[in-house]
Order: sequence, then C-alpha cells, then structure tokens
Amino acid sequence: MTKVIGSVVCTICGCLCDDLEVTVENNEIIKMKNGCAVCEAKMVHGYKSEERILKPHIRKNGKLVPVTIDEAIHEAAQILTDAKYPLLFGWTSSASETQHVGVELAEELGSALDNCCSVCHGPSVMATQEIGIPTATLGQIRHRADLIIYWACNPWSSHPRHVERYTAFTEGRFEKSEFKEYVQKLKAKASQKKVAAAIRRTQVRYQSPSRPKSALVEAPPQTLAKEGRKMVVFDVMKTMTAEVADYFVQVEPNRDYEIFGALRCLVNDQELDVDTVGGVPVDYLKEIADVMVNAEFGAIFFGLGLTQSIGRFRNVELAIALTRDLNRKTKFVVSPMRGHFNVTGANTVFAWQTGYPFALDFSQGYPQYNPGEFTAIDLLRRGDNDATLVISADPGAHFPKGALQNMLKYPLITINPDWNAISRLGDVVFPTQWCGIEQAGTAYRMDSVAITLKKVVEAPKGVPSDEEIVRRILEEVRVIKAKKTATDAADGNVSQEMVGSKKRRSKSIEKEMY
Amino acid sequence: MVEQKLSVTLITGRTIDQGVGKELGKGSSEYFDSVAVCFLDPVDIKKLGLKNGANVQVTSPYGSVVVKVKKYTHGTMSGMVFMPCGLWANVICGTDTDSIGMPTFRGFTVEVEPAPDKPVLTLDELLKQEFGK
Amino acid sequence: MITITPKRAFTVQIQATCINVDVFTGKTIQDIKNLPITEGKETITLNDAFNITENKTVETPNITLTGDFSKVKRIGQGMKTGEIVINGDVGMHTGEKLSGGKIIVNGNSGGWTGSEMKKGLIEVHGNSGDYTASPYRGTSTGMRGGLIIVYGNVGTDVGCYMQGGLIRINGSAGRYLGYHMLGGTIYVEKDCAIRVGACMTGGKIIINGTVELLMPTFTVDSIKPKVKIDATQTAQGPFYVFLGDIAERGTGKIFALKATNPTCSSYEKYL
Amino acid sequence: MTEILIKNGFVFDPINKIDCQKMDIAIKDGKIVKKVSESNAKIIDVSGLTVMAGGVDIHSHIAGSEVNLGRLIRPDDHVKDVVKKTALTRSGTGYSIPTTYVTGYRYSKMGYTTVMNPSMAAMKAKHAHEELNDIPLIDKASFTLLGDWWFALENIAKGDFKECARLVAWMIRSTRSYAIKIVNPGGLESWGFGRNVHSLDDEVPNFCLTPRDIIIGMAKVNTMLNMPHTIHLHTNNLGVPGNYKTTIDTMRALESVYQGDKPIGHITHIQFSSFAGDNWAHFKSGAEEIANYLNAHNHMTVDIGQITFADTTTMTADGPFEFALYELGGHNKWVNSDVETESSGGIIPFHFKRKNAVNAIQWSIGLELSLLIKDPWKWFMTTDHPNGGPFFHYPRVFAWLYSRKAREATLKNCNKKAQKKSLLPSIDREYTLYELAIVTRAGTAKALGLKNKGHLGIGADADVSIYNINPETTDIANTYKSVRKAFGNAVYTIKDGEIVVKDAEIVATPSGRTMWLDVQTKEPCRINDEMKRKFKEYWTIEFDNYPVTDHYIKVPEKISIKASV
Repeated sequence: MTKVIGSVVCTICGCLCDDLEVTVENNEIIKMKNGCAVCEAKMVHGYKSEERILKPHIRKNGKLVPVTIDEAIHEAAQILTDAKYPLLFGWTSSASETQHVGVELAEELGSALDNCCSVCHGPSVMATQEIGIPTATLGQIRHRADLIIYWACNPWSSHPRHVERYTAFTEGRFEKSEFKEYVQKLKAKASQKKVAAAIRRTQVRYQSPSRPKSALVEAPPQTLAKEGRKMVVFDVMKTMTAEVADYFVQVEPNRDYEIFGALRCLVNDQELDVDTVGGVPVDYLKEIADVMVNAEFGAIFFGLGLTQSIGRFRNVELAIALTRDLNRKTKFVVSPMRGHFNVTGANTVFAWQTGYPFALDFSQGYPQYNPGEFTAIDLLRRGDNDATLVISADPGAHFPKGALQNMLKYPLITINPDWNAISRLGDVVFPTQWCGIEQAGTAYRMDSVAITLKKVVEAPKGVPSDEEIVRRILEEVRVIKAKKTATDAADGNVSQEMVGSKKRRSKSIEKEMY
Repeated sequence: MVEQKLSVTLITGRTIDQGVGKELGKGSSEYFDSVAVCFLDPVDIKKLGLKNGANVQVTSPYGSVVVKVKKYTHGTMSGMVFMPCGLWANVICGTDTDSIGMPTFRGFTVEVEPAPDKPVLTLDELLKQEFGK
Repeated sequence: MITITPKRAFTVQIQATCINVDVFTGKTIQDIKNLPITEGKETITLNDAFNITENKTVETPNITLTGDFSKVKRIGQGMKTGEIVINGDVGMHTGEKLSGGKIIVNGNSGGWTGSEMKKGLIEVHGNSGDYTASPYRGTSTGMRGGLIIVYGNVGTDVGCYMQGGLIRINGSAGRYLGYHMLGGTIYVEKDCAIRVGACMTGGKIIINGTVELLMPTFTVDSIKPKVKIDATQTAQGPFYVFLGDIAERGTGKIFALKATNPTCSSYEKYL
Repeated sequence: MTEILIKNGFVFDPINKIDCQKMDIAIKDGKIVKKVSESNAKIIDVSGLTVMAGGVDIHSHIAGSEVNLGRLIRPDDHVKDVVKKTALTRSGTGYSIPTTYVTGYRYSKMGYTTVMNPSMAAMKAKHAHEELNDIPLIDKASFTLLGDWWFALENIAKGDFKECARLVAWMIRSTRSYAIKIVNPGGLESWGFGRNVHSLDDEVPNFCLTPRDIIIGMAKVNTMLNMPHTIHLHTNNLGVPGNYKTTIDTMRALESVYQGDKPIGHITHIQFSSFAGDNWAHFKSGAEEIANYLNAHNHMTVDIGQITFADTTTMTADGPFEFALYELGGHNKWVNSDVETESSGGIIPFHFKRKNAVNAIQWSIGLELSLLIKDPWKWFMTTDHPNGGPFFHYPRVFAWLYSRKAREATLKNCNKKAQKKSLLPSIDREYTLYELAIVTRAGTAKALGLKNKGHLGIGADADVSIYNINPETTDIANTYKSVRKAFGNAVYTIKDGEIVVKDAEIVATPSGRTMWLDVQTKEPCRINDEMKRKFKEYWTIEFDNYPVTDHYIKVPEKISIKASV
C-alpha cells in the first residue's frame, strides 16, 4: 500500500524545512520530494540502515550482549543513582517532550545537565546573555532583507536549503524581481552540468583564479553596487556558499573579532589607525560598511566559525554589537545558524523550567548555571563526574579525545537509534525510535518557532521512544531512591552517603577483574 | 622543493558529503570516505610531494591521526588544512575551553606530513586504538 | 586557627561555601565539623571529607587549608573579615564577592577567583584561572575594589567589567584582559595575549611586556615616560598610550611599554 | 471529589454585592454550591479571616517565546533568587521572570487562580502553550497579537470587515487563544523596516491604512465575533513623553463604535501611556487628564501597569518602543525579535529606581490613575508583569492603594523632583477591601467575560483565597505592613475545590486549565486555495503545520461562542 504524506518536517538541521512530501510503501519510506541531499540520506536510506539498534544491550565481560528493556532500565537507573555526580548530555535530536522529562530526571538525580549546544552555538547563547540580540524569524528576512551576510558559516553544506528557503533565493513581499532571474540563470546552468562546476564558472568573471594569500579581489567589488538582494560571505576559506555569493571576503583564521571591531568603528564614522585588519584592507571594509548602512534591511547569519575559533562567545558578542550599532542607521538583524534540528528546543525547554539554556547543575537542589563549570567538556576534562548518560547525540564522533577518555573511565549509558560511535562505546545501550520519522513531537526551528514533527512510519517492534525510556528511568530512579531511604531508615544508618559511595561501582575495578 | 612537514592552521567544519555520510550511518563507507580525509591547497600538496588521495599524518599537540589528503578546489587556502567534523578530526582536537565549554576545534597549528606506510583506520579500529573498546 | 586537610582525593566537585571565617567565628570545633557541604549531589559534613583541627594559640590566619583543594569550590565566598591561607591548589569561585579580609593561595587558583570582589586582598602565588575578578555570566558589574595579586600567569577574560581596585599580574595574561572595563587598574608584568582591553570604556591597563596584537579599535594618544599603578607604585616607561575602545566611544587607556613593543611603532606616525 | 465547607469567614464578593459579610461557602465537585452536608465535608474554620474569590490577573506575561527569551538572557537575575526542589514541588529560579513552575507556585501563594497571558505571537503559539502546560495551579488563557497581521491589515484596508472577522476567528481558534491583542497598531509593521508610526493618522507604509483604521476595524471585528473580552490594546507612542494625547485620541476614536451597553476597548498598562511633558527633561504626569476622560465615559476599561521599583525585565511586542528605550542609554542588553507577517518584540532588563526622576514619576502616575478613576470597575490592578515589576510585588501595590501612609512612606524616599511633581499628597482616597476585590478579581473577571470566575456565587468555579486579615479588628491603612504580608501569604488557596495552598505552603499541584475560544462563524471560515497560496507566500511554515493542535494543551477548556458573521 502506497501513501503520500505532505508537509513532513525534515529532522536534520535548524532550518526544519516542513514542506517534504514523503511516499510510504509497506511501512517504509521509498521516495521523498523537496528535501536536500542530507535529508534524503536520512529519511530514505539512513533511518533503515543495518546499523540500527533493535534491542537494549549491556556490556558484560567487555562485550555488549542483548538484554530485556526492563533489565536495561534498572541497570541504567542503578548506575545513575549510585553515582555521586552523573552527567546527562545530548538531547538535541530529541523532541522537546523528551527534553522536558530530561530536566525532571536531572533534578531528581541532582546531576549535571548539558546539551550539544555547548559544543556548537552555546557561545551564541552566552553572547546573547551578555548583550541581547536583535533578531527576527526567517520569514521576516525572506520578505525584507536586501543584504544577506553569511559570516563564518557554510549553509551550502550544513543548512543546504537555507539560502533557497529563507534568504537570497526566495521571493518575499518586498524583495523580489532581480533575484528570480538570478536563480533561473543558475538553474539553467545546473541542468546542463553539475551545479558546482556551473557556479564556479559564473564566478570566474569576478575573481582571478590565482589570487595571493591575502585573497582579496583586486578589482573593486562591482557586485556590491548591484540592485536588489546582495549576498556577502565572510569566511577563512572559500566555500561553496562563497561561490554563489555576490562578494566574498577571506579573513585570516581567528581574526573575526578584530574585523567586527573595525566594522563597528567604520559604521559609526570613525577612523582607524591601521591599514589592514585580519588580512582585509580597511578600504574594503569601508565599502562593506557603506553597503551595510545603505541596506534597507540587513541580516547577518553566523556559524561555528565564530563560536569555535579563538574568542568564541566574544566573537558573537561583537557580531551582535555591530548589528545593534547598525540599527541606529537602518534595520539589521543577526541570527545564529543553529545545527541540530532541535538544539534551539533544548535551550528553550531548559530555559522555561530552570531559567538557563544549558550547562546546568542540580547538585544543590536548585538549578545552577555556568558554562566552563558545568559544561560537558569541562566536567569531562577535569574528570568531575562519575557516570554519563548520552541521549540523541554522538559525542563519540564529536568530542575531543581527551574528554571521551575521561568519560569512558566511568559507566556510560547511551540512548540512540543507531550504532553511532558513542553507542559502540556504551555500557548500557538503549535502542530508540527516530524522532520525526517514527515518533511525533515538537521541535524548535533556529528562530525558535515551534514546529510539529510527524510520525511517518511505525518503529520496529519493541523499540521504544526516547521519551518513554527517560520516563521509565526516572520512575526507576524514584523507586530505587525510595527503597534506599527505607533501608537506611530501618538500619538507623546516618551516614548513608558513605555506604552509597562504597557501593558505587568503579568500572576500572571491574575491568581489572576481567 | 619537497618538504617533509608542513605547519598549517587546522579548520574543522561541515561538508555536504559528511552530512550525507553521517545520516547514512557512522559505520557506512560514505561516512568513512567523507570524514577520514583532510583538504589542503593544491600548492601545499605539491610542497609535500603528494598526490590527491595519498595518506597523510596530521599531528597536533593533542594527538595524531592518519587520513587521506584531498585537493581543495573552491579557492585558495594555502596555510590551512580543512578536516570535516568527525572522530578523525577530534582525535587531534584539544579539550581546552577557555572556561566556556567549547573545546578547541579549530584555528590552531597542526603539522601535516606524508604517511605512505600508515593505514587510515576505520571507525571501529580508531575507537579500539583510542579508547580500547 | 582552624586547620583543614582533605581526608581523601576527590573526584567530583565539592561546594564548600561554609569554609569562611565569618561562618566559623563563634562556632566550636564540633559545630564546624558538622557544617554541611555537598560532594556532587550528596550532602555531607565537613568532617566527612576533611580532617579539622584547632590550634587555639595562633590567631592569624584564621583558617589554614593544606593539601589539594582544586575540586573544592566557593571557599571564602562573600567573606567580610579574617584571613584564609591555602597551601595547595584551590578550586573555582575562591573569594567570590569578597568584601573584606584576606585570602592567600600558595598554589594555583581556579576560575572566577575574586569574582565581583568589593574589598579585601587576594594573593595567588601560582597561576590564577580564567575569569579571575570577572563577574558571573550576564552581569555587567565586575570587581569594584580591593586588590588581587597573582604571582604567576592568569587565564583568559580577567578583570571583565572591572569598575575599581587593582589587579597586579606578575606573569603573563591571557586573551580579553580587562574586557569591557569601566574603571580601576590592571598591571601586567610580562606579556599580554590578543584583544586586551576590548570594549573598554574606562580604567587603565599597563603592560610591561609585549602586546600580542592590539585591537584595531584603539587609537594612539601619546607617549608617556611613566605611569602610576596606585598611590605608591609607578611603572617606568616610556609607554605608548592607546585610547579606546573607540567602537564603544570609550576612554580607557592601555599603556604598552615602548621597549618591548616595536610593532607598535607603526602608530607613531599618528602622533 | 471532596466537599469543603468554609465557615465563619468575612466574605468579599463584589459581583454578588457581598461586602464583608460573615457567611459560609460550600464547595462540591469543584464548584460553589448552595450547601454541603457538614458530616461529609471537610470543614475549614476561618473565623476572623478574609475570604475572596481567587484572584484574576488580566495582564501578566508568564509564558511564550518572548518571556522565555527574557529568561534566557538573564542568568544574573536568576542567580539572585533560587527555589529548591521539594518532595512535591519542582525547583526553579526567579527573579523578575520566574520559571514556569515557580510562576504557578507564587501566584497560588498570593491567592491568584486565573492569569491572562496577554501577548502571544500567532506563529509562536505552540511554544506559549507548551509553557502554559508547565505552569501549575492556575487557569490561564492567551491573547493573540493580531493588530499588525497582514491578512487583517489587507482586509481592513479593503473595508471588508466581515472577511477580516472570519479570518480572526480562524486565527483565534488555530492559536487556541482567548482575545484579540493589538500592540502599537501599524507601528510593528513599520518596524519591519526600522520605522514607527507616531500618531493615529500616520500612514502604515505599504498598506494604505492608519492606526486609527486598525483600532476601529478590530473593535468592529471584535463586536461581530461576540468575543467575551474587548480588544486588548497597547497604544501607539507608548513610553513617549506627551503620549497621553495619543491615548485620549485612541479612546475618542473608539467612541464611534460604542453601542452603549458594555465597554468596547481595554487599554492595557495605561500608566506607560499617560505621560505628559514635551521631553524627558520636562516629563510629568498626564494621569489627571486620562482619569477625567475615563470618569466621563463608559466605553473603556484600563489596567495600570504599576511600577514597583524593581530590577526587572521589560518585554513587549512593541519592538520600536524597546529600541527607543535602549537608545536612552544605560542598558547592557537589548533583544529585538520580529515575527514575520505578524508582530515584533523587544526585551530590555530595566531597573526602576526611586531616585530616578522619571521612574519615580511613573510610579506616581500609576497610583494617581488608580486613585483618580472613581469607578473601580473601570480599572484593574496589574504591574504588567514583568514590565513594571514582578507579579509577586502585587501586595506592595495593594498597600499603596489602601494606605495613604504606605504611599507617603515610599514617596518620601523618591527623587525630590518627582516628589514635587506628584499629585499623591493631595489625594486622600484609600481603597477598601471590597474595592480591592473589584480591581483584583471581580472587575477583571467581568471585563474578561469569565462568568464563573471572580465571584463566589452558586455555580462559580471553586477558586477561593483566604487571607489572614480580620476586617473587623484591623485598621488596614495603619497596619499596612502586616496586611501586605497577609496578601502575599494566603492562609488557604482553593483551586477548583482542591486545597492547594495552606499557610503559604504549596500542598497540592494540580495543573490549571487553558481556556480558549472556539469562535463559530455563521459562514465557515473559508480556507480556500487562495488563502493557502497566500500562506505559502507570507509564512515560512506550511499551512498544515501552522495551527496549534490539541496535543499542545494539557487541560483544555473550550469555550464556544457564536459570532454574528
């Protein structure tokens, strides 16, 4: 039986494109329309790959063996209650309903709670806490923006439909005409040959192929003078996005902060005492500042190039400060290019329950927040926690080695749909449904608009949703805690913590035994 | 002149192939092909006397990993090496966060040298080597 | 004097706000032993984790900590009077919101040492961590007064939003020294990493070593032969004097020693 | 369900004209009933205590995208006010924007049982409802921002009010909301390109209409739809010196729509719209003019938005106002958040200080209005939480109302210039508990059209608050401090017949209900292809994914109304 389901939401990146058309046959997705390459890889192929986990596993004698769900839940709850200071990490590829239960679990455990935001756009959130943020929903940019700046990000690769759905290649109410032609031109070229090759050829006109390292076009940037929407890219290297842009500025690595500073001065009509900033001549920056000030509505999108290079949240802070300054002259907005499809949701859900978006600690009975103190990487780097639960994330592939090594000294529980790197390393491994394919829920787009994810196919038999797993762990933790209190009360044992710590299973000892 | 080693700035980031590979599965060949690589400027590849697709060893203060080298064709990036996000890149990333939770993923100096005799490890081999699991 | 030593090595964080002269004052040794602290999620007593002894013959320092306290946080938080000496490394938030008294660390101290400090003295004989003397996230009122002396190096983001007082660093300083500074003085004996004084609107930063790279948003003002650190001390120059951060329309001053900063000579043409 | 009998309390129930009468209140199955049998019922003896219906807050930003962004940017605010987990209650933080659970607990401790969340961008409605689900102990409803919605603007410009009404009905249903909220009409659309409108007759760029058209049009639509509440209006020029003229213009404009029966419009946080003087240096109160107008006319209600002198977080959908506020200087954070085709928003942390002349005058304006408007059924007590101050400062505001002494004590510490300009020393009025019950529950419930709230008559929801105030023996004006304390710490709060607060401690945490209107138009709303096509053009969300589904409302209370179009 074949059915076609419309308005399906893609669960890859923060764009949350919700116009997918999915064809389902015999409880299997066989075809998809409108999605990008990454989306197709997941929704048509990836979700049903052989790498799927179908049963809970527990590591016994160094090997992962299948167990019942009840056993795995109990084992996980026991590990978490025995630990003095567990860390719950991940959450960003789960629906907000799951994240919601996650906060309750962390509160019950008195543990640390962090989401993937801390290794992607955590700094953006921190910058917001320092100076706020002038931003807008993506449609506002689509309707109004005549200047679009992508700074240190590469949507072509990381958010493939961002340009086409929300910015330069869309039709808005107040911004149209010019661009349709441009897109059609590109499409015509793309149909003849591969897109990449075609775009490259169209760009050759503007840039000489053998440029020096400072990497700036010698000719004045004629495309900046063009009518209609303009797209400018700032990056350390020329990416695919840079190739479709009207103007590309190559900056030296780790010098974005200085350039933002310089642009702020120029926007405020101040003179600089230097000739080049971050490898870019001040004269070029002046022209860019002019274009910014003369825009009707400008938008800056920034990516991990700012949050992961030196300066981190300070880079973002200055990007926001620049936007703020520009608002005195025209209208400007700035927005982070959030990665995982529901990382914004994790921030949102955590914030309404605790007041803080990530890097949380419940050890004092109330929420505490401090990136650098309670962020996953810092806790792991210092070896501050003694058990970890990872849910819907793959720190196995995305954490630096040193942090992982410390994580693996203690028991590790994982909740993921497939055998990704962290599942392979887990001690208690749960299978779970693919959120947005086999499980409905809510996700927040990068501009914090909530969108309902659809359930398109049934999950394999016996594979629970992550919400159910977390909820059951929470219930089991409460049962174990209640029992412990009861026994302690019966023994009249005052120093229950000491007993707990003796009972605590140290994995290193286990290892030696085997 | 062929050089033995090249000191370059490491940039990590997303590529569309890495995105596709990741969604197809971390154990898939697409993932391996798209992530266990590094991109260098053709000029730099020449400097090392290498061919596209040769094995190179990338070493940072935090670790060292063998990957395949590829030419970066979109524009000049001499003095930089680009690695797609993933386990191979993270083996050489540091845990220093400047106290804000974000580790050192990019923008630091690494050394790239030819490694014709060393194999590029698969995901499982790499996990075994680094974490013993 | 109360002496505290760890009973064992700690894995998880210990929050010990109670290690504070104000809290100990007027308590018997037994009371002190029963003060609650948290180890990870578990609430224990001071005695569970530490050996505590009293020496009634010695008055100052009031509290001596000996051993590895690097996982112990918030020692001397908000303290008003008295003296704590730590022989060993100490964890984060030491002397946070200090409003009097003295804390001496004979070792390294963690991040947020002397955060939002108002009065008093903190001396660190080793290195001090990131965000020393800087306020909590999202707060724009930093150190208001008092003195912090670090004999080693300091990490990044030291003296953010500083409004008064003096930070004296005898080693080198990390990035974003004196970020968004409004007043007060920071003195660095050795080198200083990039983005020193970014967004500062007041106060002064004196660098006796090399400045890695000055923000483009600073403009050269003059060359001065010497500069006052505080009422009693003066740094000998000559110094380049930079004004900024002009992006914030600030009037903060960075004094960079001429002898160690030849790269700044390009600014001389504007003088 | 348990039966409860509240015995021997002094009951204040203005809707039923009960003023300090010693009587019993019987509760059964969550409703007030005539009587219950004393043998079955749980008997609460409240001799010497004050009994009122549960408080009804007409305007308090407690949930939604804007509110949460405010929470997110203020770790410095949360760290001052932390709430520990208990066996029954969840942990959380305050201060100016408490987390969801803490919001519920604190409202309940003050004896409030119903709260209106007055500003919800339609596109972000799902978020608001997700948060509202997490606020326990109170009933709530949201108002959708519709004053700058492109569909509405286009139809009003065309003069097609019927079509506009049907669209609004569709929107109210799709966002599960309760009323029409209009914020700086025309101004938010202008702000899309960084501009604003400055009078009722400025043209809104690109749309060929004026703020006056929008206000009158929406008031007509509101009448056509038979909405229980009036339009909920945040005026143009809010926060600008001299804006009292715009406010009076706005009220005058609405006279034409008034049919002589019930009020036609509600101006919210009117304190921020009652400024006189040409600029900030000559800033003064326009309260007298506004109060005089309101005393002479019956077609409007207002709420105050009282300042309480707190380090708070201002937030409004009025993006251009927040930017103007930011430009005044002294703020370290500014958030702007535009919503495509609908609205905008802004947030600034703001510390209202006694020693600041403008802030102190604003404080005075709020109280002058409260005391000069003669009929308490025309105005309601709010702080526009968190804009004027957090909601848990309400008891302070009560004290200023019922005690001249309390006002004087605060005024004494205010800026000298402000003291000279204040009208307060010339006003003797002191509110009685009866009047206080009107401005905090009876009047608000009436203005909102909530028939089962705000009173203790038979059939009403069993939402009751009991305070430790003995009206017979207490001189509330003189002992204002203890009375203030009593209002902040209810002896009992009963929600739907369940005791949720006892002696200012939470003893049960039921979820409150979310009320929403199912506006039934005579002609079913035409979701035709034209509208679907426009949807794709106007929004970045698909038509099918736009409406809020039942999944997002934990305990719904659907209220069906019949529209006349």
